Order: sequence, then C-alpha cells, then structure tokens
Amino acid sequence: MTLDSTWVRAWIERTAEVLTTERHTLSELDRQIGDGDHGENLARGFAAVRERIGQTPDDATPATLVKLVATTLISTVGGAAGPLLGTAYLKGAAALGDASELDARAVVALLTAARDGVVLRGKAETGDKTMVDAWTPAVDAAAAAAESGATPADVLRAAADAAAEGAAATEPLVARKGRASYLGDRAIGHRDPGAQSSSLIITAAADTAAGSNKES
Amino acid sequence: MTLDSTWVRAWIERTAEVLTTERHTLSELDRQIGDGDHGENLARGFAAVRERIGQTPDDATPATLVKLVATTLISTVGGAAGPLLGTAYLKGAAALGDASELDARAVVALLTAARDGVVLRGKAETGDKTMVDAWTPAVDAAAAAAESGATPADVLRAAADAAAEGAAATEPLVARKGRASYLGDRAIGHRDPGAQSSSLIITAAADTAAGSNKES
Amino acid sequence: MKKLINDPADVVAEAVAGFGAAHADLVVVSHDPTFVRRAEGPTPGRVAIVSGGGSGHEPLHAGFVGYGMLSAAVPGPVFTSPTPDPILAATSAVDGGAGVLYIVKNYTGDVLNFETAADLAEADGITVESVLVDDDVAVKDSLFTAGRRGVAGTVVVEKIAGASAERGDDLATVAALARRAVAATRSMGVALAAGTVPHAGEPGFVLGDDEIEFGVGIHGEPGRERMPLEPVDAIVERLLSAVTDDLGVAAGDRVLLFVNGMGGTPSIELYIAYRRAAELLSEQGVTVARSLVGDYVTSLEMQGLSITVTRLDDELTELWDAPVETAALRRGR
Amino acid sequence: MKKLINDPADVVAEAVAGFGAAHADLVVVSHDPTFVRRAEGPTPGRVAIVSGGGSGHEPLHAGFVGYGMLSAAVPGPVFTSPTPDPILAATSAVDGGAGVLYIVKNYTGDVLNFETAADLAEADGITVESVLVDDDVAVKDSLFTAGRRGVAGTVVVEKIAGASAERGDDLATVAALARRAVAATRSMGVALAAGTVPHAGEPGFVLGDDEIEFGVGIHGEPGRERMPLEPVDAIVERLLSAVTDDLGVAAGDRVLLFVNGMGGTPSIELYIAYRRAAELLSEQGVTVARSLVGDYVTSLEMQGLSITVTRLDDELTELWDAPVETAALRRGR
Ligand SMILES: Nc1ncnc2c1ncn2[C@@H]1O[C@H](COP(=O)(O)OP(=O)(O)O)[C@@H](O)[C@H]1O
Ligand SMILES: Nc1ncnc2c1ncn2[C@@H]1O[C@H](COP(=O)(O)OP(=O)(O)O)[C@@H](O)[C@H]1O
Ligand SMILES: [Mg+2]
Ligand SMILES: [Mg+2]
Ligand SMILES: [Mg+2]
Ligand SMILES: [Mg+2]
Repeated sequence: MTLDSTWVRAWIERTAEVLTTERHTLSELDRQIGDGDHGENLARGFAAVRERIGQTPDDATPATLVKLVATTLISTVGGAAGPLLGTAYLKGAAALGDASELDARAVVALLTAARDGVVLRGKAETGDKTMVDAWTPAVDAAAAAAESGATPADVLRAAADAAAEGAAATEPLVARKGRASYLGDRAIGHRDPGAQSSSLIITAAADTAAGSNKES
Repeated sequence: MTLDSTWVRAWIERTAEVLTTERHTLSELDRQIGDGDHGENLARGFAAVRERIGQTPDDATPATLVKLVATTLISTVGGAAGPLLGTAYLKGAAALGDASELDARAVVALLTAARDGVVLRGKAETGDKTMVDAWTPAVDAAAAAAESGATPADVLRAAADAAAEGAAATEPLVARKGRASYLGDRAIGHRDPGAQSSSLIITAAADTAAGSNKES
Repeated sequence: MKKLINDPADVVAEAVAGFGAAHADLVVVSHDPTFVRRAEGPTPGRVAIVSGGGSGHEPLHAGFVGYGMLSAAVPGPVFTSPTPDPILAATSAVDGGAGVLYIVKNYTGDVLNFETAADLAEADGITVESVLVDDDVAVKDSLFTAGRRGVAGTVVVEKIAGASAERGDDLATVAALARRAVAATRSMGVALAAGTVPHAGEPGFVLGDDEIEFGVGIHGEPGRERMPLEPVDAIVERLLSAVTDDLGVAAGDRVLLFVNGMGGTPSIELYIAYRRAAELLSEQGVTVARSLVGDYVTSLEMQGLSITVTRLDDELTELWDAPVETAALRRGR
Repeated sequence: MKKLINDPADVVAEAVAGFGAAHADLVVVSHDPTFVRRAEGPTPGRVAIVSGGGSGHEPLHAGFVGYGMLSAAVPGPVFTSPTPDPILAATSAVDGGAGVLYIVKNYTGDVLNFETAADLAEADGITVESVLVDDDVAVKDSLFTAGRRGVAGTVVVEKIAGASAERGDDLATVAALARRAVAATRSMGVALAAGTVPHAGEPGFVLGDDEIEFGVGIHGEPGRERMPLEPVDAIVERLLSAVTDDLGVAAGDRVLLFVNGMGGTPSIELYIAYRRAAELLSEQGVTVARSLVGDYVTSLEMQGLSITVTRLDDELTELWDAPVETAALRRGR
C-alpha cells in the first residue's frame, strides 16, 4: 500500500479497532501497576478520533489527519496517556510537513518526532518502564531498516517488531515515571500498559502498510 | 438444693456462665432474623450482674438478689431484651416478697410474675415468636407440676423442659413483635433468639436447683 | 472481618471520645454514662431535645448535637439501644426547666428504654414528651409487625424540632412540630451489601452477586424482598414511588428530597440517584424545594442508599432553613 | 461488581448533573465540557481558583466549590485526569481579570493536562499560576518516582488558597499561601479493601483477609508495603509518625489534624483513629489546634483512612477558620 492519506486513514481506523478489542487487556495491565483506566482512556479517545476523521474532506493531507488525531486525543483522553500520545501525534504531524506520500525516510521522521514528543512532555528515559520503551526501539529499528534500503512498509514492520519486543521487555523493569513508579519492586513482572498500547499503534501502522488490514 | 438465696446466687452465676458460652450462638440466631447483638447484649448484662451480686451482703434475700439482677439488666443490656428481661426479674422479685426460701408455689409465682412482666412491657402474645413463647409454656408446665405436688426443683425442671420446647417451637413461626417481625415469611425456619436465651435462663434455674451445677 | 478498630468492646467509647476531642467547640462528652451534649449548658426556659439509639448510624445522632438541633445524643452499643441510665443522665444535663423532647426511632428496644428513662425523669420532676419516628415505608404498619421503623427521616425530624426549640417554642409546640415532620416524612432504602457489626464479625446478611435487599433497614433488617440488581434509575423509581405513594405526594406539592448514603456508597452514586429522583418528582409536577445528599443515617459500611421525601409547608421550610451548627450539618452560622 | 449506577460510561455526567441539581444554590454545572463553577459569576478583580482531577474522590473537588474555596472544579472520568478543554473552559468562566490559580495534585496526567490548559489560557490572555500538591509521604520524592502524590492534604490547600483569594489577595499572594500550605502539609493512608472503578468492574487490588495496604494512594496505587492488619491504634501510630517525621513536627507546634475516610469506612472508625492520633500528638507536646474528620478525599468505596497534619501558623489558622460555604465544607455562613 502506498503510504498516502488513504493509508493514514486505514492506520487510524485499524488502531481504533485494535484498541477497542484490546481495551480490557490494556486496562487490566494498568490495574496491575496503575489505576486500571488505560484501555478505557484510549478506546474513548480513538472512538472520538474515528468519528472526527470521518468528517474530514477527502483531500486532507497525512499531516492534517495526524494532527487531527493529536488534538482529538488531547481533548478526549485525559490522564497521562492523553497529553503524551497527543503530543506524539502533534510532533509527528509537524514532521510530515505537506508531503502527500511517505517514503522510508518520512516514516523514520514520523516515528522519531513522535517519540521525541513523548519525551518532551513526559521526561522519561529508556528503561523507565513507560511508552518510551516501545517508541525508542521502534525508532531505532526503523532508522536501521531505512538505512539498509527497506521499503516504507518494511520500515514500519521493523519498527512494529521492535516496539512489540520493547513492550515485552518492560516486564522485568522497575518504573521510574508515571503511576507505576509508586510500586518500586512490585512493578517487576508486569508489562507497562502504555508501552503495550504504543506497540499496538505502531503494529497497526505496519499491518495497514502491508495491506494486511485483517480483523484480529 | 434448697431454693434459698444461695440457690439464687448459684442460678445467677450459672446463667452468666451459660450466656457467656452461648453468646455467639445467640448472636448468630439474632443475625439470622434480627441485628446480631442478642448474645452480646446478654453477656454484657450478666457480666455486670455477676460483678454486682458478688458485692451484696451475705444475708441478702432472694427478692433483693433478683431485684438487683433486674436493675442491672435494665441499666446495662439495652436493646429490646434489656427492658423486657429486666422487667421480668423486677416483677419476679416483687412476687418473692420477703421469703427466704421458695416452695413450689413460690416458684410458680416467680415464673408467672416474670412472664407477666415481659408481656406488660412488650405486649406480645403467645405465638408472636418472642421470648414469651419460652416463658408461657414454662409457666404453664410449672403450674401443672406444682398442682400435682412436685418438688420445687422438679417444678423448675418441668418449666425448663417446656421452655426449651417452646423456644424450639418458635422456629416455624412468623414473628409479630420485635425486629424479626420485619421479615414476614422469611423468619420461618429460624429460632427466636430471645426465646432461646429465656429457655437457657430457666434451664439454669432447674440445673442449679437439682444441684447439677455442672460445667456445660 | 477487617476493621480499623481496637477491641470490639471499646468501639463506641473510643469513637465517642474521638468525636468529643474533634468537636470540642461544639460538644462535651460524658463517659460512664455515655452521652454527648452541647458545649454550652442548657438555656433556662428553652426546650431541650434528646435523641439516641444504637451506634453504627453515624453521624446520627451525636453529629447533630449543637445549635439549632439536638441538645444531647445518647449512643448505645453498636445497633443496640442505650439503657435508661445514660438517657436519664443526658436529660438531666440538658433540661433548662422548659421540658425535654425525646426523639425516638421506632424500634422495640429504643421505645422501651426511652420510655423507662422518661418515667425516671418525670420522677425527678423533668417534663418529658416523646415523639416516635417511623418513616420507613418498607415495613407495613400493622398489628402483625412492630410498626414502621425509624430511619433516615429522623434527621429531618431532629432538624425541624431543633429549630423550633431554638426559636423558643414551648414543649407542646416543639413536640407538635416534630410530629408534623414525622407525618410529612417517608423513606425507603436498598442495600447491595451489609455492614459488619464489630463484635459479630460477620456481615448482617449476605447477598448474591447480582442481588439487592429492597426495603432494607438501617440495622441490616430485611425489607420487602430480595431482587436482582437493576440500573439505579429503575431502583430509584421503585424506592421513590413507594415513598411518594405512601405519603400521598401530588402535583403542586413542595418537598424536601433527601438521598441518604448507608456508609459504603460512593458519593457519585448518591448524586446519580438524586438526579433521577429529582427528575421523576418534577415530571410529576412536584417541586423539589430543598435537598440533602450524603451519609447522614448510616448502617456502618453498608453499601446502599435510602430516599426520603418530606412534604414541606411554609413553617416546616422555615424551620428546615433555620441556622444549624453541628458536626454533621452546618449552615447559617 | 455491584454498584448503584446506570451505564458506567455515564457515571460522571449523571453524578455531576445530580450534584448541580442538589446544590443549585451554590453551583452551576456546565456539561460538554464538564465543569462545576460557583453560582455567582466571577468577581472582577478577585483571583479565581480552579482545581480538578479524576472523579471518584468526592467530595473533592466539586464539593469544595463555593464562597471561600474553589471558583470551579473540573472532574475527569473516574480516576482519569480531565483533558485541557474543560479546564480551559472553567478557567475562562471564572476569571475575574486578576488571574487564576490552578491547584493540581501531583500525578503525571493531572500535571500534563493542567499544564496544557495553562498554556492555552495564557494564549487567551488569562494569567495562570499553578501549585502542585504532593503531600503523600508514602512515596519518596526522588528521581526514581513521579514524585510524591497529592492526596487528602489537597483540601487544606484549597481551603487556605480559597480564603486568601476571598479576602482579596493578589495572584502571587494566593499562590504563595497555597505553596505554604503545601509545604506545611503531609499525609499518609492505609487501605483494608480497594474501591472498584465502574468501567473496570473489579477492585483496584485485592488484599488477603488479614492484610492491609500501608501507604495506599487514592487511586488504589500501592504504597510502602502490604502488611498484616493490626489494631487501629498501632496503624495510627505508624501513619502519624511517618507524617510527622517527614514534616518535622516538634513539641510546641500547633497543627491541624485531619483524619480522612476513603469512602467505605464507618465514621466511628475515623473517630477512633482521630482519638489515638490526637493523644499521640499531645503526648509529643504538639497542640492539635484544629480538626477535621470525615470523608473528604475518597477513593470510591475504598475501606481505609488517611491522616493529614498541617503545621499551622497564625495566618494559616486565620485562613483555615475563614468562612466557607460549599457543599462539603460549610462554616460561618
Ligand atoms: N512521564 C511519562 N513518560 C512517558 N510515558 C508515561 C509517563 N507517565 C506515564 N506514562 C505512560 O502512561 C501510561 C499510563 O497511561 P494512563 O493509564 O492512560 O494514564 P494514568 O496513569 O493517568 O491513569 C503508562 O503505562 C506509561 O506508559
Ligand atoms: N415486644 C416484645 N415482646 C417480647 N419479646 C420481645 C419483644 N420484642 C423483642 N422481643 C425479644 O427480644 C429479642 C431480641 O433482643 P435483642 O436482640 O437483645 O434486642 P434488639 O432487637 O433491640 O437488638 C427477640 O428475639 C425477642 O425474643
Ligand atoms: Mg491509568
Ligand atoms: Mg438484636
Ligand atoms: Mg439491637
Ligand atoms: Mg488514570
């Protein structure tokens, strides 16, 4: 699939679907080491995103669409994830500029800007057991893939695989940011809900880029 | 055992013991169809009675001792059972007059006055599923036994057996007085806690009169 | 049972001591016998008001001792009416020579113990009048029951009577207004889960996962029936119609709507219920002129709520609005 | 899960609607975006105070909107900070031209959303200052955590700041006094059982039959440790010493002692705890000059309590004592 605004729409649609399906799993992860609302928060946000995206003109650019995701998440999600993910999409939109189609470099720029947005707002470092632990491996893997000449879709696939690994790798960590940081050692053994949801978002991008918009 | 003031002391002591042992059973009966405090209420009251009886002069008459039980129960039990049982002992003490020893007729008079006291305060009729359903059969059985020339101890035994049967016979009843009256049909199948405790009190009288002050 | 207590036997004494310490500006606590009275002594010539009953329904009654409401409260053991002694002691402590009104919830134990105390007080030369509160429509008032129970509506009666006494009405007037408040007030409650009496150690009753006790009493006594849990809007409709039918509320009436939490119900749930009850009343052309929402008459940590409606006339409204300064209700001072 | 609700998705909207209807004399409710503001509009030249956060902690914050305390409260979904939109809308609605103080509990979500709202308000020409409340000593304030949490002490900060704004102080002064209140306030809590978030359907955590969560947060976040249940006197001693050690309370100090119920704790238990805490302080030569006991910052129906101590100086005492007229705290009016 060409990574144009049609793809962005598909990606968003797919994300909304996946987050709705995974809503309880994500909230359950959050209940373990947080306050149990992460899945609910994102499902609410992406339900609003889906509705607003449906009302945009057909010629909206990728950046316009991604920015709409940003402002919608900021105004509907709340909690920590709302401003963090919202800023990720906001910075990602800025990185897209007025391009109508994303090449491999643009994909890397999008992911990098998104990750930087999260870090800008949340000040988390790698290993703090946050969503950054999904985004940073994704950015690194995407950059490496692009470097070695991969297609945009394959760049996203590399990013998605790395994000999934990154999310899984939060399990043994002690949290140093967000609500899970209050648990100390008791957070060990639990996956960070925000890392998991970020991995799902990046995987949705890869799946739709590969044209494999299959129902899960 | 002669039914003199020594016996009254033994009876009270035995009652205090039994009610302490049966405290949880009585409260559990009350939890089923009331508010779960009956055993606690009586245990608290008889603990106070035991203490105060210990401080009375040796030459206190039966009536003095029974009246002390009355005032102590009234001032320490509370709830429905406090005034009801308190009045029972109060009227019983009046019936004893200044007798130093109880014959069979005096036993009947004591039980009758006690039952009448409960009815005076509580206005319950036989079959209303209250303590009256232990007292009235006890009075009737005592009167019949005295009529047929039984000893005071045997009169009390007859009363105790009838009270125990009366308490058991409250199980199929619907309550019309006290807290259990709110249950309607749902009280069926549960024994009335006040009838049960009154039966224990009368049984303690019979047991001590028979000299069988055995530990239960 | 998990509770934040020491010895169950000390629960009431320690709680009352803490209450006295926390509200020393409003009340004085007497230990042995246990009662709570207003910090300032009796006002000569002013009617005093005494209420009381088993503990476990806090803030009732001690939370309503103070200016414009109760002169004294007599807390018994948990769910057990106090004995006459502390009632009598409280009566003597607050009598200002104009007589004392007893506000008694209609339970056999409370009625008998307050009755005895009244006899003893009269013997001491104190004039006592008693008013029975029996607002709970869950229980039919028939020859086959101990009569309707006194529940959350007690707060309304104590507020009305307190304001009447505070403005200087005589005993007969205070008692008459209290009775008017009783006559104008009905309540009914529902529980999702019972509280646990400390010395009992087990909940008063156990409901199934989707079961509610409809018409529950404040000691966990059962009510009309056990039924499946429904959305709160449906529950409120059932409670409210039982209450308004019994009270005979009609279009054009002005009422006080009181949604009372039983102790373990989050405040948001009380307000959700209030919202529906207010909607229903206004659909019926009834004006909700005054409101009260919160935990005022509890049953330990019971999860549940009750709805109380008082039909207001001008005088009752004025007395309801009068200044009050107690630990649990304060306004205008 | 048994709750007196309708659709879990409607819990906050319906509760806020009920709150607005029940307290129409005090507040006006805005729906979409959702916020609660004082019934009377902004006073020109007077500093406005806005607070907010996830719902489920009632009466915090809407219960403290009114004379002498908050100008507006912004409730988010249960346990989820509100988004910037309603915060901004509330800010615009209450600004009287003298600036707006945000009182923000220190949670990542609250901090970020209020930060964004402040940026947007400043862009609209409204001056905003923010004060973070982080009174919970259960969590160490270190580089390795999100910092201490804001819990029950928030009430104290809102009262102090509200009184300062009400007497006409400028924004810098109101903010400085709020920060002084934060600096003088520490809290710590304990839970016996967690509340259940409506859309989650399961309790936030599950403890063993004899287990308590010591140092619990108001969203059911864990604290220092799980430990066996002890008599409440021992628990109070642990909580209080953690609080007073961190605050550096010493003999001769005058303090506000605040025992807060988490929602599902009977009032008698709160007073039993208060009693012990007051005793311990006075044994240490500390004067308990002011008290507050009750459910003020809850965690749905959590069974548990927290202890808050604020070291008082003359000005903080005066501001604490100043008249306040809100749904949950009312005195002097
Ligand atoms: N400072 C931070 N930086 C990056 N991510 C964070 C930070 N704080 C929290 N998060 C992420 O947010 C997630 C929690 O989101 P959510 O549950 O929606 O918000 P809340 O914690 O306010 O309930 C965490 O799992 C974590 O991944
Ligand atoms: N009107 C009455 N007449 C006789 N006995 C009564 C009456 N009301 C209640 N009782 C008795 O009192 C018992 C309950 O006593 P208790 O539990 O101590 O008091 P409470 O009901 O106030 O908690 C009942 O089991 C019943 O036997
Ligand atoms: Mg969360
Ligand atoms: Mg009982
Ligand atoms: Mg009782
Ligand atoms: Mg949250």
